[in-house]
Amino acid sequence: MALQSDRANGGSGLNDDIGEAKRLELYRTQVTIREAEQRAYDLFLQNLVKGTSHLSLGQEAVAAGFAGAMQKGDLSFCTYRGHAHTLARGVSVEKVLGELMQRDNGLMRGKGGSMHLTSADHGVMGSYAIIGAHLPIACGAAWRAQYKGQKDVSVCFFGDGTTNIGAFHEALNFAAVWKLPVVFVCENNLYMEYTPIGDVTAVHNPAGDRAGSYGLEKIVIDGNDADAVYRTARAAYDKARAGRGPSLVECLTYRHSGHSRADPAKYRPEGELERWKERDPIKIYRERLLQFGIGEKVIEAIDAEVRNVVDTATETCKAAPMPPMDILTTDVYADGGWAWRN
Amino acid sequence: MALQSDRANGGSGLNDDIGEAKRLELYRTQVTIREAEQRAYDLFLQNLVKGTSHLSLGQEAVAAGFAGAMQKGDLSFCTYRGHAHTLARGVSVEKVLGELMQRDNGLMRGKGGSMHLTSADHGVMGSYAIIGAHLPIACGAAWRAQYKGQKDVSVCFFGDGTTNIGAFHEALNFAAVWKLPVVFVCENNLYMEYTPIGDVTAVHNPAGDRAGSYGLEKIVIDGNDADAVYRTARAAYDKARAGRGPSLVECLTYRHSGHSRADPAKYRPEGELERWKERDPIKIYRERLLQFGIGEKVIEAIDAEVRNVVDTATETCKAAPMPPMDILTTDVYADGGWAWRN
Amino acid sequence: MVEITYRDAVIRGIAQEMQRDEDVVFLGEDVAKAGGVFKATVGLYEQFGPLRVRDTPISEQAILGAAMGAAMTGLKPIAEIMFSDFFAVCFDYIANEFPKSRYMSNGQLKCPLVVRTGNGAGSRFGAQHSQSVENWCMMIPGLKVVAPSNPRDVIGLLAAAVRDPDPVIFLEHKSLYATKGEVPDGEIVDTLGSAKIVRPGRDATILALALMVPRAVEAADKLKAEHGIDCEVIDVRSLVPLDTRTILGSVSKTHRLFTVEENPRLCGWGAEIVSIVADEAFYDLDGPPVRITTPHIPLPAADILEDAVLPTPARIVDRVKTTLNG
Amino acid sequence: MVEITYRDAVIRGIAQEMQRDEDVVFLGEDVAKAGGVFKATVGLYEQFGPLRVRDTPISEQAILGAAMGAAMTGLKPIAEIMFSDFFAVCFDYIANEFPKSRYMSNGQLKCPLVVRTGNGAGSRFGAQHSQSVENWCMMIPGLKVVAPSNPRDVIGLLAAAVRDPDPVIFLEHKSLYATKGEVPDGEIVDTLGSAKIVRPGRDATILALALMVPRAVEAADKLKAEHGIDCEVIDVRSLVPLDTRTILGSVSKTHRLFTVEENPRLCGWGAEIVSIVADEAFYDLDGPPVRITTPHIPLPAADILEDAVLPTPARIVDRVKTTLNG
Ligand SMILES: Cc1ncc(C[n+]2csc(CCOP(=O)(O)OP(=O)(O)O)c2C)c(N)n1
Ligand SMILES: Cc1ncc(C[n+]2csc(CCOP(=O)(O)OP(=O)(O)O)c2C)c(N)n1
Ligand SMILES: [Mg+2]
Ligand SMILES: [Mg+2]
Repeated sequence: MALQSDRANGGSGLNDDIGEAKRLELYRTQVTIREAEQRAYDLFLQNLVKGTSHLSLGQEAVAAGFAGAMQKGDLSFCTYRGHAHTLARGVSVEKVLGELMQRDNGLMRGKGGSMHLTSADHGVMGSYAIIGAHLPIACGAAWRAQYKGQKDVSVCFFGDGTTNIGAFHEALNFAAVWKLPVVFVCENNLYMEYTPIGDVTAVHNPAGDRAGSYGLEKIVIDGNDADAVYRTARAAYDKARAGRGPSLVECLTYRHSGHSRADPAKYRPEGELERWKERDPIKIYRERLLQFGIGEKVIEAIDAEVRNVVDTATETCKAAPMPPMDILTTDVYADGGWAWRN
Repeated sequence: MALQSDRANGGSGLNDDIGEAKRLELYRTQVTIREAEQRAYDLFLQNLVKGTSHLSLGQEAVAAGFAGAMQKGDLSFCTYRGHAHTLARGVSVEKVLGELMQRDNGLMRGKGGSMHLTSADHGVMGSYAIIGAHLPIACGAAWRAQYKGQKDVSVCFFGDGTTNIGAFHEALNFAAVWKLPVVFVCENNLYMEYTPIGDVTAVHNPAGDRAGSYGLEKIVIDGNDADAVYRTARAAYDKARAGRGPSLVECLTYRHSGHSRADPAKYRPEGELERWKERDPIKIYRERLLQFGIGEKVIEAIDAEVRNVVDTATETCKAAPMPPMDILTTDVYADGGWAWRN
Repeated sequence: MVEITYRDAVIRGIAQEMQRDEDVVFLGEDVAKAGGVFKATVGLYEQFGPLRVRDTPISEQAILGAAMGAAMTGLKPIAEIMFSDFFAVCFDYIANEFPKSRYMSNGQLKCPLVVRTGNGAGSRFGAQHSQSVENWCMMIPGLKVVAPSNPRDVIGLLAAAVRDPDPVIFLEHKSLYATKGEVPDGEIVDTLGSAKIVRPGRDATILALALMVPRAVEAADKLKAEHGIDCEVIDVRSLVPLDTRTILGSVSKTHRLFTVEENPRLCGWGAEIVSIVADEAFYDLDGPPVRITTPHIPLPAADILEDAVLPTPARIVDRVKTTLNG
Repeated sequence: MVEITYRDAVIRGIAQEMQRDEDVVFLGEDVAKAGGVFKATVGLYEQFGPLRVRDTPISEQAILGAAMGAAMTGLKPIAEIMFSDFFAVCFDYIANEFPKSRYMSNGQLKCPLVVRTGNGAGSRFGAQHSQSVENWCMMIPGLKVVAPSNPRDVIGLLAAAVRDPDPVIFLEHKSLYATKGEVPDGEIVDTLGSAKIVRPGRDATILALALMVPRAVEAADKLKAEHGIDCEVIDVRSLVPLDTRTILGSVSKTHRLFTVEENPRLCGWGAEIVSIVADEAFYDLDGPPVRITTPHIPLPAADILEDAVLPTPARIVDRVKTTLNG
């Protein structure tokens, strides 16, 4: 799939509008996601991650770039494939793995599970497991910002398959008409669950080719290049903060793993995974760092630190207790309880 | 609102691919709708039409043109604003007025009401009152034709406001991907209920500007010129029957009356109604007939015949009994009854 | 005290809350410039301006989703869904999003919003514009559900709903919009979760909601006058929270229970309350608890047919009388 | 006779009907080439080809709408909605379109289709992928609703559903897919609307559905063995049509009623049946009818929490024992 637009001179950019500190941050975020997701997979194989889980292996650059360009107070709205975006906002690996392992130390103490990671303190306003549902919700958060004159941006992540559901259409039109400070990020990883997106979509770029339906610019970028993602994100946030309305960004990327859990992803044509692995976002970004004169040592130190964080988190989670029974009926209602009668 | 495309040399066409017989039919259909709708309004004022009713005064050319180009066996899917499309398929004025007056001689004996006119025998496969619901349903009927190798086309009518609801998006993508023999007809009458469509829509042509999202051609036509409508319909049906998939047609038109019942339509800017009345489809079509050498006498004879039909139907309906109580619980299930238990 | 319509009570109720709190905003289809299809929001746009009273596209999912996102982040939105039947096109928000996000997030997220809607039959609109959907909402854990029967309750319960920190479904009955009732001057604020004994009695308890309340009262008056049967009529008002205390208290006094429901028969609020009473007050009951409902069919459009399916005072009288007299 | 899984029974049931009737077609997300996310449709694409077994976009409204349009005009579609929770994004078809078009058209339109879906909890998927939504469907007039508890019933009831001329909601329980049971060779066709006494007994009637059936049976065995209480367990199987004859017959014999429901507490099928029994068989009851349900909360994800909320054999035993022993 060729890039159709590379808006901000992203992929190959040698200019240094990003800078070393941000680049190291983007790298660290990607590696953190990679290591944590890989660990989640290992833990799943050990039957320590229960329920389902949807990894973003291979899609790290999207999460890192969009989160990296955010300011404190900006809001993320994620899907079930939300570990990456949650980690990218600075939520600890321990809290995420704890939730996947359904332990009491998890982000939501096991009540939500892997598909619903939420950390309001970090601006992660929930992960939503019904396809499309969070696009209108992100509009609402953006409406609040607009109404109150607050300057935060709401950023909503979803997949290619999501562009075919009704809520996508309603949200995009709504956001455009109300000129809301919301950024819609479509991670086009070529598949819905097991079905190639092209088999079920009337256009080539499921998001990009539909931007015109909402009076928006077509933006399709290399989702495996964190710099390209970061620059695009920055531009979209600037536009939103300036009161110039929403953006719809399609990021071309690929998931290295199956859709969820034990999916062996046999539906993929031979060689596809390998081709995409050559464009592994972390590989690309390592090279970028070297290109910008950041030494191997620095990179390896980050790698080691991250691995250490993930290892420690794993041990903490393994040792963490299961959630206690008394949280079963808490927080159904705002009074803390669940009473539907007197 | 200017025409953006006039695909088939419609509006001003002097060529005679249509012919006298079809032209007289198109005229008769339009006048029948006009007279029947006007009568429905009068009867409403006399409190003889109960519930709600949504007139198509001013929009007759769309109904006449699309129905006029259909073959027997083609299927119509309508909205609550469906009297016009029902009459255009040849359903009797009596059956329609009877249903509006909630009499036993009505199309559905008063069980459905004005918003749900259905005459399966005439190919009117229901009128749907939940915005957008019938677009996917029309896809299903078209799928059946495709699967069975049958040559009928499913034609689905809806308003401008309907283009903003999720089901529109899902149906259009679905129809395009499956290449279904379905024609989507958007009657853009500039308003949803009371709100101008431009206030709530991100693009200028609510349907036309979205065709690209489904890989379809943008088709926006003069909906007040029955010839233009007829020619567009014919082309779309031909395409569908040839297995070349769906079309989305936006017809620019205007309703002379309010949205429903007693709506005085005060939200319309001064002069707008008057300007559109100058482009009254029936006025336009009378001139067209004269232009093609059809005499005043012929026209007046049709007018008189139609008036007579509507008068007679009115009297029959006034004299018709109310529905009997024993139909209350019939036809919930296919066994004719309503038993949910043994 | 002033006599106003149920419709005007909606306007006054919304205005009262918007005046009190700048975070209260209102959105829906044709609600702003046009004042709503039931004219139940006339003047709000003029009074509170285009930033607080907003017309939307025909996009029910966007309406409820936007309300939720705004509620999560600091506003107190009131969203209108024109007809309650349209809950079906945005049911994901009602069933899966509003009521679950607080729980799933272990209390991190909140959802303080109100969904107002025109509910119920009597307008000859047919099967897709006439439904009573209280059970569609009552069955979902995490929602609150109220349905006022008179103008005073409209204002008081609406205020309570707007001030409530949880998602509240507010069911206005279309056939009550034109009815009138007295309301006190000044601010009115009621509490969710309290039923009201609108007519005390000793022989049987009749529970009713919304449009069924005046019908139950009329039936009770007739039952007293013509048959010497003294019924206690309770306006349930709030299905969640449910005032089981008042209901069980009444049954323990009258020993007989009737519910009068407009919704179709299966799995209605009547079934829930009957089950509660049958379980918890079985030995208080002197005879079978009886549900009087609309039959389990789609609603017909014709006036004469529609009038025949909803519970009427005559049907209530008949059913109570026959049941009690054996 | 052969022992197969509930999952394979779904495949065999669909194949049986597709083989019989060319008008039976099947559509859904990831159902064709990939064989379904629960692997409950593996091989159908290969057997019946790309025209009869079709993958769709993520467009639940389009799936159900297309099924309806096809059904109206001559096909007999089976549509899959992957998880029953997603009924909320296409609820208009379930609540307003399928069940009303025949009535509104006074019998002119028909809607012979089946919606299959993965229902129920036990997979640790959390609140939006684990619900039991039988009451979402039972409450809507015009639908039929079935929920098989074992492989044989899967095939037989699916065949009955496909051959039925009305819209049928077919609820497969996700936690049963891997369970096994014996099925006879050859064609299996059951009838809708018949409950099954799976364990006869004299002391109390226990009604259960789907995953709750094996749990109720296990509880009944324990109650007999350990407490000498002899329960009759009925697999309700079909909520609409409802086999009230079998249910009332059992209660008239045992004089006690328990329902075991997976769905949250309010307005469930248990409430409906309890209300029917309380009304029509009040004097047969020797004590309060009791509903054993999941509490009225969203479902938690963690295994340890999820296991604690669904009715278990132990909870059933405990509740029945305490109730009967005073
Ligand atoms: C309304 C709804 N339909 C179907 C599903 C099941 N489902 C979960 S993920 C998924 C695929 C989504 O594809 P895409 O949007 O491309 O996101 P990706 O998983 O590739 O990140 C589907 C169909 C769902 N969760 N919600
Ligand atoms: C889902 C849904 N939302 C809202 C309505 C109420 N409603 C009925 S007609 C209408 C306006 C429709 O506008 P448009 O599609 O332009 O058709 P028109 O009435 O102009 O023919 C609205 C909002 C409805 N029937 N269904
Ligand atoms: Mg994808
Ligand atoms: Mg319109």
